[in-house]
Amino acid sequence: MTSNTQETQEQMIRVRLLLFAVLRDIAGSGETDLVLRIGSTAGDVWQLLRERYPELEGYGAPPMTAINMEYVPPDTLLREGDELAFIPPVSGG
Amino acid sequence: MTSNTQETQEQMIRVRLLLFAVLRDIAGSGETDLVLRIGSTAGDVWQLLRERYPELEGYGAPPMTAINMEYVPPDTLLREGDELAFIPPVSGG
Amino acid sequence: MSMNEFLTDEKIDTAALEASVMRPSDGALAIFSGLVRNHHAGLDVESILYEAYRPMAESEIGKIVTAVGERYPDVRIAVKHRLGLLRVGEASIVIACSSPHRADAFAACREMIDRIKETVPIWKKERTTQGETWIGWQG
Amino acid sequence: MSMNEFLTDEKIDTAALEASVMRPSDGALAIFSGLVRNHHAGLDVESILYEAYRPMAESEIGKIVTAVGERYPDVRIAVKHRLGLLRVGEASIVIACSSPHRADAFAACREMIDRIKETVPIWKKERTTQGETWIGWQG
Repeated sequence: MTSNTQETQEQMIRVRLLLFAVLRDIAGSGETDLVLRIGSTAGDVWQLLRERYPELEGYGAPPMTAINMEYVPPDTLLREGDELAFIPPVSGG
Repeated sequence: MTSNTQETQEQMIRVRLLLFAVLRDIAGSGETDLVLRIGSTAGDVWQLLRERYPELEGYGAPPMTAINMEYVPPDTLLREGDELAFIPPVSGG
Repeated sequence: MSMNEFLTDEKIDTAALEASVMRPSDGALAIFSGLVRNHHAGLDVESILYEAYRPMAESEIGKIVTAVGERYPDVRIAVKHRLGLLRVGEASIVIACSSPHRADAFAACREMIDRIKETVPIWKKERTTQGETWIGWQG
Repeated sequence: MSMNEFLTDEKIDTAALEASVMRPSDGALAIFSGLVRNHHAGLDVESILYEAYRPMAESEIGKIVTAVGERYPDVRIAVKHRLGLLRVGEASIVIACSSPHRADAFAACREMIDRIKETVPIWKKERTTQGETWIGWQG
């Protein structure tokens, strides 16, 4: 969730993380700006969340994942400026 | 459609015939009181109608038939006081 | 059977039908409206006159409500069929089915309209640019 | 995609949805309303809070409208999903499908709600007599 200040800016990307519903309640915040190593995937961010929030420990696999409002597989590479969202099981309708 | 005045009342039954939609338009009237021989069936009345109204000649079999507001087979015997209706193909809904 | 439970000569009040079926335990409400179309069999339709064998139509619709209600015991069903002269776009029938779950509400609503079209003694006479015709009669 | 095409914070105006889909060529109008139920999983529900990832929910509903519309090209489809706090009996979603024929209107309406429940990022938090719970999360 934090940048590694030892690395240069060129090796890093900025990503906006959105959390909704139960995930936002667990994280305490719905929007977070992340600085990540180039090569990070959506799944990597999910692992960071799991490490930080014990309530998520039971969830090895991420819930549905969206980048820039499109569903993607969790191993999708993140790019500079992406909007990443983890989508808990939906219950609309 | 008319009573046979040669026979006694005991051998006759009175039936009310109802015609709807296209059948009423063909017959010119929606309600007719019939006096029929005991033993007459709904199908017999249909044959009387066919003989009277050439527009019905193509229809050997009667349309759906109701006696006292219940669908019945055309060979159902009529009884004194019955309400008989021929039901052209329905088109409600 | 009331004589005016299912038939009406007035514009159908869909909101009243909905209100008559909705219970706090319902999670789904399916509504079907049959509308007068502006075309049929290649002709332009101007209006439709609906006529019924009224007491029998009430009775037949009541039987269908009972039969469909027995197949879907969680569904509450209301239906109104309008009679008289209807213009294009007006509703000839409205069926409201409420249920705790949507599958039953949809299924019951669909069965209602399918059965009503099969057996209820109601007829329509179409007025088109080519004249008037009773629908369904092949004479 | 408009930001408020499919989502609303207000009571859903079913009549407006109906009017937006009905054409003179339509003979059938199928409406589905999802309602807040007073019970779920054995608990008494007092209210439901609906929340969405709004721009994505607009986009996902739009995709579903397009996909279902392609499967049923004669059907015109409108949908509104309400967000915020809803009481028992209020509609969380209304879907209107009009068509020349009823089979397509029913099928499209059913597919719309089924797909919306699968993929659109909207969540509900139930307030029951036992407290509040986000639905669908097994944590």
